[in-house]
Amino acid sequence: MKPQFDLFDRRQFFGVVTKTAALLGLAGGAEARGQTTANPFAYDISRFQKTDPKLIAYQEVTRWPLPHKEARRLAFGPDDQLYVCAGNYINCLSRAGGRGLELALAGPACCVAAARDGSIFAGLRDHIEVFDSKGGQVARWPSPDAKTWLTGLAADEKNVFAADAGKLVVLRYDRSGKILGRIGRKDAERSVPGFIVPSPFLDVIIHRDGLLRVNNPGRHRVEAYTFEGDLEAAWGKPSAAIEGFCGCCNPIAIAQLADGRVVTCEKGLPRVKIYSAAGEFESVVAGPESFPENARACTDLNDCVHGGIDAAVDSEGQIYILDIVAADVRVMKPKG
Amino acid sequence: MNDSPLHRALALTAWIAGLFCLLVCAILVYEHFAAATNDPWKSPQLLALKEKLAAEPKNELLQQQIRQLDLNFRQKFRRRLALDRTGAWLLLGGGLVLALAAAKAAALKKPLPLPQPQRDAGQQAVRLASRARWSLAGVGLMVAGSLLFIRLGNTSVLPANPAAWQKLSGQAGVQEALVEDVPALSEFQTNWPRFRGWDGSGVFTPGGGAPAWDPTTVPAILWNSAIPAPGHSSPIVWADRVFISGGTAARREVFCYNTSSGSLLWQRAIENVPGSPPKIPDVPEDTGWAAPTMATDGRRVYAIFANGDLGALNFDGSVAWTKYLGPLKNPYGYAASLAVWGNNLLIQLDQGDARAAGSKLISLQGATGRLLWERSRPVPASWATPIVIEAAGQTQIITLANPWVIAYTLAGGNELWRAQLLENEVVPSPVFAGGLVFLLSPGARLMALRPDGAGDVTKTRVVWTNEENVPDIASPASNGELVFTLTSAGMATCFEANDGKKIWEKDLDLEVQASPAIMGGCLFVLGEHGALVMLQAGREFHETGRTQLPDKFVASPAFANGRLFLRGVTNLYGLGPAGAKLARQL
Amino acid sequence: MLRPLKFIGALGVMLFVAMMVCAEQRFPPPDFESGYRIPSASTPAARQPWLQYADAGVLLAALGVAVWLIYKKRSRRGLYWLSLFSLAYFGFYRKGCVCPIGSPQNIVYGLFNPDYAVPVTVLVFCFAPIVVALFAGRAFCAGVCPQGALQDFMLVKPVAVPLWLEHALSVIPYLFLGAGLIFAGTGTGFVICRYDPFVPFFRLSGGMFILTAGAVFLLAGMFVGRPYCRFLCPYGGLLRLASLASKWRVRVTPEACTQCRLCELSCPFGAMRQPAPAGPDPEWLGAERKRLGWLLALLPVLVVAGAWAGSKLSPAAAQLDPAVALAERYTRQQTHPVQYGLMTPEALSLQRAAANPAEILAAAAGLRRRFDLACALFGGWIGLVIGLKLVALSVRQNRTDYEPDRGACVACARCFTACPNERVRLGLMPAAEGAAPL
Amino acid sequence: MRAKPPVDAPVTRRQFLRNGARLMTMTGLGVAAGALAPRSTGAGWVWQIDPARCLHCGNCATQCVLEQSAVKCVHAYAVCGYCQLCTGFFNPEPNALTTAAENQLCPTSAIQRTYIEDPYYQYSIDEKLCIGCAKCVEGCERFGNGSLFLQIRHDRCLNCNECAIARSCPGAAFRRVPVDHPYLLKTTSR
Repeated sequence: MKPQFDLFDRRQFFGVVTKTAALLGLAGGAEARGQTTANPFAYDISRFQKTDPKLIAYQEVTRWPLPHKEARRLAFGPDDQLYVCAGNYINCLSRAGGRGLELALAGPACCVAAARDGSIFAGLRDHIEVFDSKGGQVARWPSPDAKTWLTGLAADEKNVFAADAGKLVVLRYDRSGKILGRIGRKDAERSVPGFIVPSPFLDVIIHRDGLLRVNNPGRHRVEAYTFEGDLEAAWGKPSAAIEGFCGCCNPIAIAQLADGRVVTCEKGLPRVKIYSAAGEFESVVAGPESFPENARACTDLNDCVHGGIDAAVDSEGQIYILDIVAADVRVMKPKG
Repeated sequence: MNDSPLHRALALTAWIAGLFCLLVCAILVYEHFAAATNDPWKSPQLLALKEKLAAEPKNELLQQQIRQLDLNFRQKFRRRLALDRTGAWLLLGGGLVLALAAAKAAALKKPLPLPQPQRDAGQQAVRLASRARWSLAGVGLMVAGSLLFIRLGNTSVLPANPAAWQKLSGQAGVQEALVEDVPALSEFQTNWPRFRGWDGSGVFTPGGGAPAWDPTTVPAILWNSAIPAPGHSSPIVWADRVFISGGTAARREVFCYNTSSGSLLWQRAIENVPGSPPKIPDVPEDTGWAAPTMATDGRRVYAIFANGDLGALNFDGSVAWTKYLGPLKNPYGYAASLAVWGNNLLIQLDQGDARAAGSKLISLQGATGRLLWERSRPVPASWATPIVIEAAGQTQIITLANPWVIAYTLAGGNELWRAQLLENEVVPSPVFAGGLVFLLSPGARLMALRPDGAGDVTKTRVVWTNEENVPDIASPASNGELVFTLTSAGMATCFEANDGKKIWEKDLDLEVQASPAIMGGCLFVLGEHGALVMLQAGREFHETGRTQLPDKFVASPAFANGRLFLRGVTNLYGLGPAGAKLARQL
Repeated sequence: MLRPLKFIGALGVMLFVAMMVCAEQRFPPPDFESGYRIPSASTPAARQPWLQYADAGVLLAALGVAVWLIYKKRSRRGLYWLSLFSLAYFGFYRKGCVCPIGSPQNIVYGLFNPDYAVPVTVLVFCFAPIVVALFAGRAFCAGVCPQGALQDFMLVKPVAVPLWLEHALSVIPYLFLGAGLIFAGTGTGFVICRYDPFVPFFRLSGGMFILTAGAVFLLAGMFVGRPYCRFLCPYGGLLRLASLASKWRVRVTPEACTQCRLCELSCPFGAMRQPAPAGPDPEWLGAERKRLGWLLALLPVLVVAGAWAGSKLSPAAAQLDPAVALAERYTRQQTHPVQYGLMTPEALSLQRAAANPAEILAAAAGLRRRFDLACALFGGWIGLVIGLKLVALSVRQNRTDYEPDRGACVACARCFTACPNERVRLGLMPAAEGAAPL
Repeated sequence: MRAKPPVDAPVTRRQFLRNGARLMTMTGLGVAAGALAPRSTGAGWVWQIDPARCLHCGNCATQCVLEQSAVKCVHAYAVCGYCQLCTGFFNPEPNALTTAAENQLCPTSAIQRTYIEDPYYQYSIDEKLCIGCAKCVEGCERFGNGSLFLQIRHDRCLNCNECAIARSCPGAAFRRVPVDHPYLLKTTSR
């Protein structure tokens, strides 16, 4: 027989087989073991998660846990009483975190404001309940709309302003619960662009310059309105960089310092910053590195809707930051 | 022998096919490893360019480059996928040809069998066997060797003995995660943690600090609050809170009220339960979605609904966990209430007909909702609530269904004994008093059973049976000395507990759905149309009081810290001795 | 394989629910003025359930046909086509899943995991071939198993594996089976499916490693008949046992064997056995008896030793379980931190562990306890298998005719036509005096 | 010709043993089947991802036995904010809000961005292109409502007995679900 046609010279054949096998085996083995050293699909914002220490103007004094889960907002009332919405309760805390009055509500407490005279306005999902300083219920204002979704409250002697994230409007009530006006609805001839609120974070404060400040997350801006609803000014730009507002919809909460500067809170990259009244970025109160749980809330557990932070300022200019996920309040005071 | 042209041809084909396969393989393998740089998300160039763009965002040229490159890479990627697919098919074809041709070729050259003269078979067999044994030993050693190698290859840093786990898990520890502290039994007894009280017998014995109750004072309504959602479940009470469940096809909720003021503290919907189908099965109106009574272990409250959603809520109304146990096949809708004992949550999920064998009893860990054990039951759908009793030195779970009364151990859910005593649709729940289990076969007979048997005790453990005015809905109540039953037509009957002799009977002319309850020597009977009748729980009939409430009542009463809680169809009522009103106003 | 993650599961669900409790939190989308209607996500249905019953039906039918072909028709050709059909249907159409080879794992997983209800079809796929084997031998291997068909098809030029080696290697399937079952029982995973070398071919895609293994098996299979079936397939092992007790058996010759020994070489799978002398031969007898005694005594020793050694395996074996592996990684991380890449699975799982170590460790602890038991059983099983095989090898067989070994024979029907009597029966050969006994 | 008689006895004994073994095995199988059959569901199971536990690690793109993973990104439109700047669509620092390659997050540009009305945009997934890498999921959930999430698409999934991705899932997010509701979708509250 002719050797070249003897197709099964076993020795040589097995030689070939084993060689190829070994080769592929090595390759495959490497792949099979392959611990992923790098994730090619990583969503990389690591460079924004560190804050330049030079920019940080505040330091943490203390922090204390909240009496209830599912915190949402906090606000300062007269004589530095801190009011916190958590679960179905509104707790009145001293500046040291000591527990005072507790209001139990029928539903989740979404936002709270306290006027000078001590009366407390509690925002439930779709209506406002008014309590006196002892916690006795005074009134329950009717729900303005089925879609209403109150997420921010502010009150002065005459007015109560309620940020309605569901109807994309800030409601202006008088103290008797009558609706005086609707501020910020999209309106071409008044050149009001309208709020864009993809997730339930619309906040309102009464600035000492007599104008309202409302955050417009979808446009990454803070907007200033008169009580009558004219848009006076707006500032802010989208950017993950420290001077801008990150992600799709920030800031989520605002507060003001004694001198009129504005404190802004962001989620996603949880950070609290200070802007001048005119809107120039000034300094950082706390950067993403100080909110690990919160940052994780937006990755591990599905909904950044549930992440997020809120801030309030006491008479001494200390900033109280509510971390919704860590369920604690951090007290920040200016450095030096 | 010389080579036939056919064989040459076949051999040649085989060779070619073989080479072809190798070639394709080579290409695929190459592509596979080339992919590391050819996929859009892995290419270093693209990443570099993007970095650069971040540096100088206005650079048109860069943008152009990126777009071009990105396009190329994505095209390459698609091409590779296409290639892999075609490659696979080509390989398949090649392999096919190779196998066929080679096999044929080999067949052509197959040597004819030509048997050699056989050597001594016996010798051969023996030699073979010994060789085989040795090589087997070899294999054994190799296996052992490789296992040893593997073992040495992966060392473990986890401790071997369970004790060491404790300090390993930094905080409170693993065991805590498994079993948590539970309130003392006395705490359960002073509250009303489940359907018909802590042991399900419908008896409340004041004590443990709970204010006493003078059986002669007719209770007055201290407060009433609207119930936002319908449901037949009875109230349960823990400390200063009353819980009820309510539900509609749209949403199923739990409501928490304050015991002293009756104000609604919170309400929470049980929804988005993992695995629970969005489409809700229908349930007959007169049962509704929230017929099963809730239960609490003093740490959480538990509620189950007719669609099989089970939820555990913390006392502040936040959700601890939820679980979907459905679909529950039940002609009238699922209605058996939850039972708790320690931190075990017991659920009697009887459903379908006996053949379907969908029925089971499950025990969940209260803290986590983890399934502790599950026992399938040979019974059709039933509506009776299980009770947990301490008897014959064991903690037993007594379950009723047609036809079996079955007792399980609390610990492992192992069956202790069973008795074939029940027929029809089993609604009334059993009670345990004075060492006997009293149970009703609806409309047929009242029985007392000694819960100390094993195996089938149908013949051996039934102490007595009585067939006089047997209820079909309301469960019996017993203080250990006497047993009281109440028919839907309002016929109240009193039996001797130890021999079942009837002592007295009286027609209260009421329609009754709620089960009676005993408190402080007084039997409370709640009529469907709002009559609350108080009978002396004694040897002769004596009506100590009667009052009319402005509502319709299906749910059974609940007692705790000196109050009586009634769930009407529209409102929840807190009643107490009239005197207590004053106490409240202070 | 979710069972080990119970606690973590509970945690996950809790957090999930905690997030969902304000399901209202799910925020209403904007109401559009342009009359835009919000679309809903498409959800392509899974494979129709009734098709599974169809699969089971096809399996049963194929088994029936196989038996008929082996015992009635005695037709190699028929079996060949049947196996090609099975290759096409169970292999390339059903992509090798569901297949009996992996099914014992589902059964065991179902027995130890109350949350997993074993589908009826899986029960059928697991039990039907065994029941058939109990009566008619490995008809499944012959004509229904796609893996077997593939190897059989690739068989080009069989070389005889020496019988002693054949015997030695034939225990491996049982060890593989043992491993598969303990990992299924602990809920870790289905290793038998994971390391099935042919399924990737059916899918025309798969990991490089397993594809390579498959290729090696196929190429080896060109010369060593059905290497996987003989030396690895755990289900084959079960069928081997079952067919030892089978009622009917494959016979080479339709009637009396003429001892012509023409069939001797016809079996490519080393299943053909030659006659062994009837009467034990005196000079060996004593020695054999003594040896058998020793081996019988050795059996329990092996089992106990195996169990002891096996229990030592559990720390390593448990690490195949993701939950335990995570606990290990987490604990290591505490002492020797490793920097994992951004958002790599390792890094993310560690984050998860850090969120609630107690749960992770609790899960791992529970699993480790299960593995201690499982591994002890596995070790004992190894001892038992090897011990029994040793005993079996020391029992003298009495065989008068050339006939396939009950266990090893996959009923491929190749040997039939090698027998002159069969050829006569088929009319391929005149009934010459050649057929008369010598 | 060998003498048959001596052989007969053991054969019959073997026969007897065989019958016994067969009987035992049959009963054994019967018992096992009996134990399992009551609980066994005809319908059976399929694999699915629990979006609540997905960690967006990218394994779904690489670990599936299919060349192109059976896992795809799914969009729960009802949860979506229809943002102009969608962090699931744009990379963290887009240099313009256009669909140009340099701004897109998706490596295979499988997300389509279509204008609805000022200022809302619809984002939809082209499943032919999607590789299930979860990059957009991470983007959406980190900043947005988490309306993008991964699901196993059952028109592609082979429903392996052991899911290769499940094995390597760092979040233990895979589980078997009944074949008659094979998806775990994110929804708005009913």
